[in-house]
Amino acid sequence: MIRVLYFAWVRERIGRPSETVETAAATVAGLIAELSAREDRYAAAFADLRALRVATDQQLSSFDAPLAGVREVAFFPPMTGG
Amino acid sequence: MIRVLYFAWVRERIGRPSETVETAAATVAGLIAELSAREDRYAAAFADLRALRVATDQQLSSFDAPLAGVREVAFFPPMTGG
Amino acid sequence: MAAADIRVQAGPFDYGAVAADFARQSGGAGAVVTFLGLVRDDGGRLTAMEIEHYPGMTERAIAAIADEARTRWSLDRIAVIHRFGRLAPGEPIMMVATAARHREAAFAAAEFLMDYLKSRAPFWKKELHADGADWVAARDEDEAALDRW
Amino acid sequence: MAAADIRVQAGPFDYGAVAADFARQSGGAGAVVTFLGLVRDDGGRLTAMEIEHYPGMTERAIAAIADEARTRWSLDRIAVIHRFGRLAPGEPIMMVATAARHREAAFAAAEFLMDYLKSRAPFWKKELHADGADWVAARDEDEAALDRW
Repeated sequence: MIRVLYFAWVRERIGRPSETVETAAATVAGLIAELSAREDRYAAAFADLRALRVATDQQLSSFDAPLAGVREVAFFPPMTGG
Repeated sequence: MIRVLYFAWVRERIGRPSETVETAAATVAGLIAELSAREDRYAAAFADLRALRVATDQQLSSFDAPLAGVREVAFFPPMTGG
Repeated sequence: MAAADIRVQAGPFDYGAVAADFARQSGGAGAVVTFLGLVRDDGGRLTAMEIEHYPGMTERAIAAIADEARTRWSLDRIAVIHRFGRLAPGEPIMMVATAARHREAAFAAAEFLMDYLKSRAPFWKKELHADGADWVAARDEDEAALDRW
Repeated sequence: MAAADIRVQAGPFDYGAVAADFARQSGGAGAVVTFLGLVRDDGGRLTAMEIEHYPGMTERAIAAIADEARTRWSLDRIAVIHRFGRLAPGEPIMMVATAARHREAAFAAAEFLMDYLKSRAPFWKKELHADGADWVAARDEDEAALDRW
């Protein structure tokens, strides 16, 4: 059970801000593959990983990061604060 | 007839903020030589030119600058504004 | 190490009052630098700006950036305010303030904070126009700016 | 080229109010940077600071520095305030403010103004202590800082 959050155009493309996902994926990339296989809107959101960033448990992370022990994963475009 | 101004410790060492000087000196260095010959307090103020800066007509200048046409010369230590 | 004053809020802030308070509380510091980011009006084309953020991570990310600044420079104070939600053209988006003994540290820390807030704090800007809305794209220069630190 | 607002004055100035006015009048600019210089109290050793300047040349020198900044960066506004006379510990000495479309220009111009004001505007600081007074010596770093521009 992992809580997955989406921000900015990732949220808009997937159509929801967050969801709880039952997954056996070992890494973030594995989770992305599972989600992308689910519905076209996920596949569209995750089509170009260079345009995406990921945080695991609220820390910037990478697509090959392990999911063991992770409770929250967030996907979003490069940040544009300031 | 040149107006000569002194600032900061140069002013304190010479003992006046300004004076009008009758000089035939061709350059700032010539004026310094004339003033230094006048009294010890001038010689003391001008002893180390590396510690001094000069402005001619309110523009930063140099000791070899010509005095022709100059109406105002100012001597002071390196600036410490800001 | 002085605490950083970090605020993430939807409401406006009074830049002049915050800057004045910050300077007043920086007694002993010789140098105060502030940066204020405003919504540009883009020649009247912009209707509003919407800023989304990641509650929880935002505060942690800003605190981590401020901590890093305080290990790099000797600072008397740091303040960061960043808004989210809908903002009108001309409104303040965010500010940082730094206080240090000398100007070099105050300037460097303020620029460091800005560079990292731009690219490492989870905020996303969307520009609303009469004819639609666009997510602001990250600038390559902003990512490149991190390399200098 | 926007005019620079330059003030050389003996009296105090209200940093927060000046900063707020500056930001308000910088409509369209996305970035405002301010620098505030304060009299450090040096752990209570300092009684007062006396700032001498060269009336006439001071204004010309600051205007020339501001002009140079505006040729180097695309700026919406510049303001410089510098006091002279006797100042108490903690009092504001001077401030600069810059407004530009992007933060890089606003920061660079503010640092440029500070570097040049430090070493090229005719001000001299004297520190008054209980046991005497000393003219502040120019720092080698301040002269060296000009080389980066």
